[in-house]
Parts: sequence; structure tokens; C-alpha cells
Amino acid sequence: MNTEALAFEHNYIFNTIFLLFSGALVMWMAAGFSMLEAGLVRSKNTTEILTKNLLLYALACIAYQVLGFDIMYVDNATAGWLPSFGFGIDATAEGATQPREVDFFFQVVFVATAMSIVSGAVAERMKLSAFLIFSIFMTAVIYPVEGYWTWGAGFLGASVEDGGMGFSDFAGSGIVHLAGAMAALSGVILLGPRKGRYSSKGVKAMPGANMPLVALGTFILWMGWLGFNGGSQLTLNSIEDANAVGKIFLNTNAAAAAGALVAYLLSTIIYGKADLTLIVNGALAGLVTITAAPDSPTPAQAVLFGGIGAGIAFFAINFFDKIKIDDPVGAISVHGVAGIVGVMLVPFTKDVSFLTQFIGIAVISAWVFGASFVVWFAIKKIMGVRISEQDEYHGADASECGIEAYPEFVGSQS
Amino acid sequence: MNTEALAFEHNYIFNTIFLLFSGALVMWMAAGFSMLEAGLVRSKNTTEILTKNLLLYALACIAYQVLGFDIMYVDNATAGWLPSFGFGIDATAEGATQPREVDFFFQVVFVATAMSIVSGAVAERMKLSAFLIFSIFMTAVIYPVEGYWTWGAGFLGASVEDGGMGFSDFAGSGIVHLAGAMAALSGVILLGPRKGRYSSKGVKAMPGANMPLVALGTFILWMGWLGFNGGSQLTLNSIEDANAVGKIFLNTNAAAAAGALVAYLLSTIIYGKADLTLIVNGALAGLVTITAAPDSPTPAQAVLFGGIGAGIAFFAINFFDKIKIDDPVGAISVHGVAGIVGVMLVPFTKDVSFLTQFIGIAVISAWVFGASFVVWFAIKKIMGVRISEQDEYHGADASECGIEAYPEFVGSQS
Amino acid sequence: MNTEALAFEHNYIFNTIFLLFSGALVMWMAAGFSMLEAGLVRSKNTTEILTKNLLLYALACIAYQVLGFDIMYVDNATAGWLPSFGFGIDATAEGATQPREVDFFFQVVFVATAMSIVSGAVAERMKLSAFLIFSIFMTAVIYPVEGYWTWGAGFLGASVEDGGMGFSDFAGSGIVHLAGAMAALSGVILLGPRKGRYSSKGVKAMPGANMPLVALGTFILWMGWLGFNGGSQLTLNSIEDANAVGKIFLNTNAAAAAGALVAYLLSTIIYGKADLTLIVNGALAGLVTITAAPDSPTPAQAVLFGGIGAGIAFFAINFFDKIKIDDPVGAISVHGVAGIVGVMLVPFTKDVSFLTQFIGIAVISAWVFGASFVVWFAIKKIMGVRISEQDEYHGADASECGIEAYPEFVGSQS
Amino acid sequence: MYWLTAIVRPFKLNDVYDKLIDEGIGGMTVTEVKGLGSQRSTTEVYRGASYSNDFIPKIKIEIAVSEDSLERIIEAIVESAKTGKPGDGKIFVSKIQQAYRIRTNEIDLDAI
Amino acid sequence: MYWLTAIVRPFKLNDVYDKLIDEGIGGMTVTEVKGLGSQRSTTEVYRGASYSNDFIPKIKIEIAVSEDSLERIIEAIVESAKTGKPGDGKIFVSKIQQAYRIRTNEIDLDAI
Amino acid sequence: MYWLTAIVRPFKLNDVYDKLIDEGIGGMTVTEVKGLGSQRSTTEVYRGASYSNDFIPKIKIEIAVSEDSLERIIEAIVESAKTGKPGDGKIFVSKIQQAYRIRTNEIDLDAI
Ligand SMILES: Nc1ncnc2c1ncn2[C@@H]1O[C@H](COP(=O)(O)OP(=O)(O)O)[C@@H](O)[C@H]1O
Ligand SMILES: Nc1ncnc2c1ncn2[C@@H]1O[C@H](COP(=O)(O)OP(=O)(O)O)[C@@H](O)[C@H]1O
Ligand SMILES: Nc1ncnc2c1ncn2[C@@H]1O[C@H](COP(=O)(O)OP(=O)(O)O)[C@@H](O)[C@H]1O
Repeated sequence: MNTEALAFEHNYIFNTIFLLFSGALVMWMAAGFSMLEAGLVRSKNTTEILTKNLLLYALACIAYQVLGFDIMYVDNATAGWLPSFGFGIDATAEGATQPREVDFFFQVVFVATAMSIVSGAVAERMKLSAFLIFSIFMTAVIYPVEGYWTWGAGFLGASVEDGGMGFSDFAGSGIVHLAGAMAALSGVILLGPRKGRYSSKGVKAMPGANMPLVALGTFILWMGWLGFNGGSQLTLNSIEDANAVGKIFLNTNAAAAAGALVAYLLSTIIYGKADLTLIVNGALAGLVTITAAPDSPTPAQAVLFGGIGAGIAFFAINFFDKIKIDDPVGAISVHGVAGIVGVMLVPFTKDVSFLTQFIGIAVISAWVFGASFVVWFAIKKIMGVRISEQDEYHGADASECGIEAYPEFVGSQS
Repeated sequence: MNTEALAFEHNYIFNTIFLLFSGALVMWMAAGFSMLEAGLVRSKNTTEILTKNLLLYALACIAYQVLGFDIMYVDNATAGWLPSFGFGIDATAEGATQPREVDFFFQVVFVATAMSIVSGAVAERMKLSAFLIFSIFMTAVIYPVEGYWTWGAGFLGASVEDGGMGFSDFAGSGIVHLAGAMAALSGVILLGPRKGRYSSKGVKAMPGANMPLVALGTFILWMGWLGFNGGSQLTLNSIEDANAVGKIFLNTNAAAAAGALVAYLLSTIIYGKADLTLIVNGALAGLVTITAAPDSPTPAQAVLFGGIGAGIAFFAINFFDKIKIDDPVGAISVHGVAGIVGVMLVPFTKDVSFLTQFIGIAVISAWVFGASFVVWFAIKKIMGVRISEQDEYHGADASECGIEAYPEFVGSQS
Repeated sequence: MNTEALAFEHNYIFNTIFLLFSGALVMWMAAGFSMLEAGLVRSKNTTEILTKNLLLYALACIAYQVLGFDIMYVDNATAGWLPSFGFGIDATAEGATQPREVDFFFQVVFVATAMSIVSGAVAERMKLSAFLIFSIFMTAVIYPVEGYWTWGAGFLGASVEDGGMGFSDFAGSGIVHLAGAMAALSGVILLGPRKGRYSSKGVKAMPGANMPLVALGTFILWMGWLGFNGGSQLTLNSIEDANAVGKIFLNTNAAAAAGALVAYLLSTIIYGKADLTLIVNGALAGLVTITAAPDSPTPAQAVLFGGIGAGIAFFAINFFDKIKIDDPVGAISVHGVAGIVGVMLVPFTKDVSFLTQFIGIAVISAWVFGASFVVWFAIKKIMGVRISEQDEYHGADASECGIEAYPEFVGSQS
Repeated sequence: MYWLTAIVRPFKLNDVYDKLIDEGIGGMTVTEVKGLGSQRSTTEVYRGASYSNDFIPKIKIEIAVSEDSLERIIEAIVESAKTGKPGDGKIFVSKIQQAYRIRTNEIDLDAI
Repeated sequence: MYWLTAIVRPFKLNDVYDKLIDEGIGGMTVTEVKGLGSQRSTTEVYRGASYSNDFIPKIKIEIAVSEDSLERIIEAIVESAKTGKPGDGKIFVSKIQQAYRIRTNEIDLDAI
Repeated sequence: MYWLTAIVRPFKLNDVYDKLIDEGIGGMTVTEVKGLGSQRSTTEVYRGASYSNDFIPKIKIEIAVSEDSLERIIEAIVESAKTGKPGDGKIFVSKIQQAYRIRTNEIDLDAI
């Protein structure tokens, strides 16, 4: 066996191991979102949000396999905007540096992440069936189309030499997180706030039922994010790759840490107490922020960026309550606002213009918000998106799933 | 250093990394079973089932180290049926492609999985000590013997050229999951149903106490299964291996997704609600089904197979209640019935006959059921397998562990 | 490309993959400690301990990045005792076998582990702010200094040829676990026991509020420990490395299993019941014990060592209650006492003297206990370390975080 | 003095509370209870086995009231708790001999 | 009308319930309580420290009954709740002045 | 016989319990309740939205006592439950017609 063949084979194996285990970590984020959201809703809506998370993951996997992956990656024109509909998970191209199945697996878990973001924001009042139908559109079409425009080398993501804009979003602050937040935002607007949330007396607190789940979900997401950002290097078969991935792990972890600390400080200064739910939002906002470019900042910059993103998201949470956008888990602030911050910070450490980044954000937001709005609106007209007032009062667990999350614990909180 | 030596060394390292991290994921499944089962029992039996799961994992590790591994893999005759008793975790054979310890670690976590299946089915009424004693026999002898017959190249698993039957069960739909279910079934039959479960009024629902744990356990198992099936490729040191493992990850994930969706549809159609506990059973049944051959189906077939297994398991859950086999978590349906489905689907994608597969199932079932029955029966005669009626009323937590799972939450549900 | 260059590059990649995924597993231990501790405290202190664990992890990451790593590893004299203050996460040295960032990432998660140990022991009565300030000192200075003395090739850890003592502690039974326990012990002494814990009527049991979290935390730690001990091999680029890491995984798992079983037997014999909280302490003590030398014992020895450590820790838990050292989670026994056992067992399987090991323990203990005591004492004088009696009565959740962990479940347990 | 025990629907508690505050009552004590009466419970299905909880969650409100205000307060509760469907609940009235305020040692009407 | 307060063992609730339904009562209200009496609590050990919960879980059943049926219902409860071991519980009877059904404004015997 | 209903602060339960045992009472029944009265609840902030629970956790103690011991027991509760700050609670006394001990069929004073 000659050295080149050996190097090729080993590189192929390196990439496979790396992407599969990174992908497993990203898959694990589905559990993180489930636990986080289950902890932040009231107990009467807990089973429903768990069911929603499990089923959205399942639906995303199938929808992306049947259609989404083809739209996003197969046979598309470079720097174009209209995707083709080639079909091809199975075929590993000649000379590819890893199996096509591995590419697919790593990509499919990203789709599920984008969709998971939505479920928290619409919690405690949406029909399960309406949500699941939206999931199909989101994961089969809406996300893949903007995915093609960016990572699929469409008009946004293709390099300037190739006729694209050279939009830069390493692991998806905009492409995944902002997109998820925009789909959530359009849904929340059509859906309205939870009953009793906003009244003349101000904003009514609706405390989450289970804080250990909130912390657990956050740790799971933190861990999974190492695979999310690390794996986005896509190959690990050279010293350069190894250096990059090492830096990504370090920076990702540091940005999350900084985000948690900034939220802690703000919560303590402004509200006098260390609100755990805001602190976890801070950590996650730090992660979302660094995701657009985890490979280029110095560790000190990563701390700074994570802190900035978390700080802005902190105030955004309040802002959305002011304008009566009811987001029980803070998803729109954490993934949307911090996602924008992340994308706009890229020019500080990479050679790309603010304008390009801004256009990228605008295009992604407009597309995802608009297309989602149309889908939500159609669902609303055809079958309704919201459970009845009585069902909302008694909880979605009873109306949608028929089983209580904690049948033996809860007093008549309702 | 010459290329061959380098290739050899690197392959050895690849296999080691791959199997150790896959093994860690399988080890993690012990947590998955614990959480799933703890969520599905009533709160008064929760500490006990957690204790059982922790201790069965510990016992399995020691029993397999002392005896099981030797029975299953060391110095046995090819295509034979009587195991020898060589002893040899430590010795890595000359020319081996990975350390013996790594083989052992990957195998020992499988034993624990098989045993974990049992604990859920006998929940809420079995003596802790009786269960632990059974665990020793199961993990030291019963499972290893059929393990030798199959993966250990005994008469079932050895290829036809080598004088065996060529039974094909890639990662253990039959060898691990059906075996666990058969041990459970024999135990449940001797043990009888939970008091009050079946009466003239029909089947009494005994809702699980904690749905977030059910969802968490499912996600853990889903994640761990990637290692369970992926790692069963056993080597990852060639392009073929990489392609195979990529396919396995994709198919495993797809089958689980399909299983969840099928169970969701059936639950919604038949019962009118999305019963989370049935949906997770569906996802797990999908996983069990694909486990017999995750490397050969196309992704579309994987979806189909996962869906079929989940559908059949769904009805099996009802069937076992009809014949008054009380299985609080659905383990016999999910691991046993879907396990059989998985093994019988192999001939559609691999070159093996239905008859061979059927004989494999028959032999495994007969051996495990029979041997388990003898052990359970002996335990019953000597010390009893069931806690007293009063202890069952007050819960196994008080009688077996002396501590409540949620001392501050639960009203006098008893 | 020549074979040497290829080997170098591939080894670099091997090490990177191995350390990053091992590091991810160690990072995951932060979740394990959080869940374990959240399950073992009463519900009124649950949010606070979760917040504490999340923030200590965040603080540890930043403090170690800014100062700790520099103290521990950069530009220090071999076999010396006074660290220098070089600064250098970014620079990967010429000829290094893995990226500097990867080294850092793997080390930083260890610091967090050491600090996590403290939080459980001081639970239910310490001010959040006091704890966080201590965390900074611990992770920026106290731990790094003894880390330099040992793993940083200072006077304890440098080999005898290099003028050091050759103290041997593979993955940190003493350096990490005993150190954490000593910081905890000094804090607990200054802090005093929880109100009502010790009275003329004896020791008052204060049962943990959530056993599933206890079991979950234990499984997480068990899994993470595979990375903790395995990754401490630091390189995985040769057959010898692969053999060593395989052995480490096997032994680590076996010692934990043995520890759990010994604690089960002792609990059943002495108290008549299988106390889950003592069993998990046993498993963890087994892990702590094997950590000092997971690479040298035979599997049978690993079982023996794990069992010994767990047995001694079991009685230590009682002993500390006798002398009125109130440690709600048993951290001082599990990490401190079993840590000492682990270090003192090394001479049985490695070429190092008992005296050397003993001196190592003495130096680490004296330094960490002493320095911690000074810091705790200063905090106590300046701002107080303990919440008010009234706040302790109502729970730290209300006073420190303003939110209840389970707002809908808990009766007026207070 | 009278002891008034009202059993109402949980989700009406807030309305009853607001109404009673309007009526100027000084205190009350609330307990989560389960009730059985003419209201039929719903049937749920869990893993294919149907079950119904015969006992339906209710809220018990206890108030010590003076003779004067008794009628007014009963009125207020009836008004704010009524939906017209089975399960609205009941009010029971019994006599109290004495009342004490622990804090001040005040007794009877001064205590409530 | 009488107000009947029975304290019984939790695990006897189902038996008592079945018996009372047989006796044709139209409603009752159930509360989870903790009781102290002649029954001794068990001692548990947690991490080596023994503890006993002096208070033992009990179920309180409250029923408004007419004078006629009082004896019969007391009888029924005694019969169905008895085990003969300390802790079986008590029944207390007091008078009610008035009763109202919120839904219908029915009063007194019609209300219960 | 009298039925004594005391509402006290949860954290005073142990003191009251010890005192009542000293006074030699044979039994009591305890319920977790929520109370409303002159005590003001604290305001908390959750994710920036402030909220206050108007209902404050309290403990209700119910004791059947003989005429003789009534005063003494009221005294004992007042003494052990007092802090002097709003929220200490109340004691209400009403009459019981009959009492039964289920285990033994003893009645009235023998039963309590
Ligand atoms: N005889 C009774 N004694 C005590 N409580 C009763 C009695 N009858 C009804 N209740 C309580 O009143 C609640 C409402 O009664 P129900 O008969 O269901 O409705 P409605 O009052 O509208 O006819 C019951 O759930 C129960 O808690
Ligand atoms: N004097 C009392 N006042 C109120 N409740 C009482 C009284 N005595 C007993 N109880 C209640 O009755 C329950 C059973 O009483 P106990 O004395 O333990 O058993 P028994 O009635 O069989 O002698 C107690 O747990 C308590 O809830
Ligand atoms: N009129 C009443 N009827 C029933 N319970 C009452 C009444 N007034 C007060 N309570 C109960 O007594 C508790 C203490 O009363 P509160 O007025 O807050 O304090 P204080 O008794 O010190 O003035 C309340 O929380 C409530 O449970």
C-alpha cells in the first residue's frame, strides 16, 4: 500500500469518526431542548412539550431524508437561489473524503436543532397537530432552501470568486438559530400570548415547574454544542483541522461560560437575585453568539463575544415581554437576537464585510419569517393553531396527550 | 517505519477509539433504561427501580468479567454448543486488531443492556434481592451461552462454511433484546401481575409518575443506540468500515424516527390522544427492529422496517394486557416482539434464509426462557421473588430501600 | 508525503480527537455533579445548588483561562515549587503532539471537577456570592499551584531523575479529588452544620428531595469518568497507548461496579435496607480510588481497589457525622477519603514508594486546606459565608435565586 | 360567629377571592381537596387502559364570619362560583363557640 | 343536618368509598392529612441517620348528612375502615346550620 | 366535647407539637393549607416579571378535646405558636356532638 492511498483511507476514517461522534452530540441536543423546555413550562403542559420535542425530532429526520437534504445539497447550481430536486443520500461521490451517509447524519441533526427552537416559544397553547404539520414544512422546505443559499453554496454562501456573496456563518448562528427563531416569531405572532400573561396589572409570571430539568437541559446543550461547532469544521484530517477544532472547543466553552456570568451579573444587579432561568438563557446566548465564528477569535475574544451576546439577549427577553410577544422559554431572544449578534461580530475576526453579513441576516430572516408565516397562517385557517381556552386552562397535557406529567405530585394548581 | 507497520498501528488505534467511545455510549444506555423505567413506575417504587438498575449494571460488569466473557468468547470450539471455560480478558492475541480490554469493554456493556430490559418488566413487585441473584445467573451464564452460540461463533452464528448455521443478527435484536425479553417474560409469569392490575372491571391504568424522565430515558437510549449498532461493526479501519458505520448511524436514527411516528399515528387514531409512553415505546421498538441489520437496508427501508416493528409492538402491548402478562414498561413487546420482527426482516436485505433466522429465534427463546425459568423458580422456592402484599401497597421504596424517591412531593397516593 | 510526516500528522489528529471527546465527557461531569447534588438536597435549596453548579463551571473556565492554566503549566521550572506567570493558551509549541488548545480544554474541565466537589459539601446554608468568590481563588490559584507541583512537573510530580519526588497520581485521586475535598472540608468547618442537623437527639436525617436525579447524576459521572481517566493517558497514538486506554476504561468501570456492590452489601448488612444514596456514594468512591492508577492494576485488582475505597468511604460518611462535620452529599468521604486510599494503593501496582505517596497527600492536603481556609476566613470576615437563619429555614432558593425549584409540587415542608 | 365551609371549582378560586376581598373579608383559609358528587369525572386512556379518577379536584374555602355578614358572604360566594354545570359545589354553615387571634390574644369578633 | 368528619387509613379509602356509594350517599369531600394518635410511626434510616415521621398519612372524609341517615353512615364507615390495629381512625360529628348548592341555589337537605 | 381548629405558621408546627405532647393530648390531625389574612405576602421576580402569592402556606391543626382541657390546650397553642408578627394565626372552637374510635367502637370522651 502506498502512502497516498493510506493517507486517503485514514483521512476518510478520521472524518467519519469525527463527524459521527460530533453528530451524536448534536443529536443529543434534542434531549437538551426537551429538558430545558419541559422545565420552563408549567406542569400541566409538560407531557405535551416532551411529546412535541420527541415527534419533531422524528419528523425532522424523515422529512429531511425524503426531501430536505436533496433541496439543500444535491445537484444545486453554485451561487444560485432556486434549488434543484436531485435525490441522493446513498451515493458517495468518487474521491469524497467521507461517506455521504455521514454527511447526511451530521446535517440531519442540525435540522432538528432548528426545529427544536420553535417548540419552546409556542409552548403551552399550540395544538400538537398544528405544530407537527408546521414541522414538516420547516424541515423539508423552509430551512433547506436557506440552507442551500448559504452552506449549499447558493447565492449567499458561495464565495465571491464563485459569484456568491461570501456570507460567513461557520456553524449557523444565522442559518440555524436565527432561522429557528424567525419561524418561532411568526408562529407566536399568529398564536398570541398565553391566556392571562399580559393584563392591565402587567406581565404575569408563570414560573417553570421543574428547575433541575432546566439545568440539565442547559448542560446537555452545552455539551452537544461542542459537537455542533466542532463538527462544523467538517473534516479532521490535517494538523490545521486539528488546530481549528481545538480552538473551536475552547472558544465555544468560553463563550458559554462568559454568557452565563454576564446574565448572572445582570440578574443580580437588576433584580437582586440570581435567576437561574435567565442565567441559562445567558449561557445559551453565549453559545449562539460564538457559533457564527468559533474558529477565528482568540479565547479572550470568545469570552467577550459570548458576554456581549448574552447581555443583549438578556435585555431582549424583557423587550419582547414589553411588546407582548409571549415566549415562555426566551427562544426568540436567545436564538434570534444572539444569532444576529453572532453573525454581525464575524467581521471582527474574519475577512468579510458587515454589509454582507447584514444582507445574509436580512435574507434569512425575510425568507424564514415570510414562508413560516404563510404556513402558519394556512394551518390556522384550515384547522386552527390554538387549543381551546378551556383546554389551555386545564393544560395541553390533558387535551393533547391524555396523560399528566406528574400525576401524583401536583395539587390543583389550576 | 514502513507503511504496513504504520497502517497496522493506526488501524489498531482507530478501532480502539471507535470501540471505546461506542462502548461509552452503550454504557450510557444503562442511564437511559433507569430513567425510562423510573418515569414509568409509580412514585412509591421509584427509588427501588433506580437502585435495581444501578446494581444490575454493577453486577453485570463483575459477573461478566469473572465468568461470562470467558464462556462467551474464550477458547470455544467453532460451531459448537458447549462453551469451554478459558479465562482471558488480559491477553491481547498476537496480531489482534485492537486490545482485548477494548473488546471486553464493548461486550460488557451489552450484557448490562440485556439485563436492563428485565428490570422494567418485573417492576413494582419483585424483591430486590431476588432480582439481583437472577442478574448474576443471567449475566454470568444464560446470556453468555447463547452469546457463544451466535457472536462467539458457536453452532448458530458460525458461517455455513465453518459448519454453523450462519444465523445473522448484526447488533443483537435477538441475541440481546429478545434474550432480555425472554428472561423478563419467564420472570413475569412466575411473579404475577401487580395487585389490582387486572380485575373484573378490566385493566387498571397505573400511570407512570414522571414523564420528563420517560422522555429523557428515551433520548439517552436513542443516543446510546448509535454506539450500540455503530460499534457492532467492531472495526473502523477501512473505507468499507467507514461507509458501513455511516450507514448504520443513518439507518438506526431513521428507524427510531419512523417507530415514534407510527406509534404516534396509531395512538392518535385508536385512542384519540398522543400517548407519550406509547410513542417512546414506538421509537424504541424501531431501534430494536433495525438492530438485527442496520448495515444493509437503504435509508428508506430503514424507515419502513422501524415503522413495521413499532406497529407490531404497539399492538403487542395491548395483547399482553389481554392475556394478563403485566409489563409496566412494555419491555417484552418492545424488546421481545420487535426483536423477533427485526431478526425476521434480515433476509430482505441480507443473504440468509428465513428458516435460519427462525431457528435462531427459536433456540435463543427456548434457551433463555427455559434457563431463566429454572433460575426464577429456584429463587422463588428458596427465598421468594415477590414482596409482601402490604409492602407492595406501600411501595417497594419503603420495604427495599428505606427511602422515598420524592419525600417532599407526594401526597398519600397510597 | 513521507511516512514520518504522515505518522506525525496522524498522531496529532489521533490525540486531538481522543482528548477532545474525552474532554467533552469530563465537561459532562459538571452535569453529573449538578444532578447528584440537586437530588440530595431538600427541595427548598435545589435551585440554588443548580445555579451554584452552573456558575462555578462558568467561573472555573474563565478563571483558569485567565490565570490558572498559566500558573499550572506555562514556563515553570521543573521540580520547582514557585510557579511563574507565563501566559500562553494560544501558542502550540513546535513539534507538539497536539494543539495547545486541546491541552487547555482537557485541563480546564478538570478544574471544574475539583470545584464541583466543593459545592455539595457546603450545600443548603452557604451564600451564593461567598461560594462564587471562593471559586475564583480555588480555580485561578489554589488548585493550579498544587497542579504545577504535580502534573506540571513541580517538586512533587517531577521524576526522581529530574530532581522531583516522583509522586504518582495518574488522573488525580489526590490532585483533583482530595484537593476538592480539602477545600470543602475547610469551608464546612468555618460554616458549621445545617441548622437542626445535630442535636441532643442525635443526627437528624434530612432526606434528599429527588432520587432519580441522584441516580442520573451518578450515571453521568460514571460515564464522564471514562473520559476523565481514559483521557489522562493524554496521547493515543501508539499500540501501547491503545492498550493502556483500553485497560483504563475496563478498570475504571470495574472499580465503580465493585464500589457500588460493596456499599450495597454494607448498607444491607448494617441498616437492613439498600440505601440508594449510599450505593451511589460507593460507586463514586470506587471511581475516585481507581483514579490514581487506572492503567496498572489487573481487572481483578481494579475490582478489589474499588471495593476497598468504597468500603472505607462508607464508614467515613458515618464518622464525619459523628464529629459533626455536616456534608449533605458525602463529598468529603467520597472524594477525600477514597482519594487518599487511591493514592496509597498506587505502590501495589506501580514502582513508587508509600512514603512518596504519603508526602504527596500531606503536601496537597496541607496546601489546599490551608490556603482555602485563609480564603474562606477572609470572605467570612468581609461579607459572611452563611445565609441568615430565617433564609436557611425558608431555603436558599428564595433568598439567593428568588425562584422555587418545583413551585407546583411541594407542600409546606418548611 | 359562624364557620362557613365552601367547596368550589379550583378554577373559580380567583373569582371567589376577588369577590370576597371586595366584600371586605379579613381572612380565609384554603385547602386542596378531592370531591365526589353529582359531577361525572372524565375518562382517560393510558397505554390503552382507560381509567377515571372518581375524585375530582376541588378547593375548600373556610371562613369565620360574624352573624351580620353571613348572608352577604354566602351570596358573594354563590355569585362568583357559579357556572351552572354540575360540580359547582356547596356551602355549609356551622356555629363557632370561640375565636382567638394568637398574635394579640384578641378574642371572638375581634379575632376574625 | 350533621357534618361528619372521618379520619381513616389511606389504603382503606377505596373500601370506604365503595361502601358509602352502596349506602347511597350523594357526595363527600376528601382531604389528605397527617395524623397523630396511638399509632406508632415506623423508623427509617437515611445515610445512617435514623428518623421517624411522627405524623402518619391519613385521609379525612367530610360528609354532610341528614339526621336520618347519620347512624347508618357512621356504621358503614366503621365497618369498612376497621382493621383492628391502632391507627384505624375516628369519626367526629357536629351540627350544620345551613347548606347551599351553589349551582341551583337549593338549600339544606335538598343541597346535600 | 369541642373541636379546636388552629391555623399556625408551618415552621411553628414542631414547637406546637412538642408543647401539646407535653400537655398530654392523645391525638391530632394536621393539614397543609393556604391562608389569607393581615399578613402580607412577599413579591418575587421571575424572568423580570414580578409576582406575589397572595396565599401564604399555613398549617391547620384539628383536635377534638374534652371540655376540661379546652382552656389549657388553647393556652398551650397560643404560647407555642406566637411570634408577635402578623400571620401567627387563629384558633376557632366549635362543638362536637359525638366521637367514635373506629378500631374499638369506643365513643365520645373514650374515643378521643
Ligand atoms: N354531602 C356532601 N358532603 C360533603 N361534601 C359534599 C357533599 N356533596 C357534595 N360535596 C362536595 O361538593 C362538590 C360538588 O358537588 P357536586 O354534587 O359534584 O355538584 P353540585 O353541587 O353542582 O351538584 C363535590 O365534589 C364534593 O366535594
Ligand atoms: N383528639 C383528636 N383530635 C383530632 N384527630 C385525632 C384525635 N385523635 C386521633 N386523631 C386522628 O385519628 C387518627 C387515628 O388515631 P390513632 O389514635 O392513631 O388510632 P386509633 O383511633 O386506632 O386509636 C390519628 O392519626 C389522627 O389523625
Ligand atoms: N376569618 C377567617 N376565617 C378563616 N381563616 C382565617 C380568617 N382570618 C384569618 N384566617 C387564617 O389565619 C391565618 C393568619 O391570619 P392573619 O390575619 O394573616 O394573621 P394574624 O392572625 O396574626 O392577624 C390566615 O393566613 C388564614 O389562614
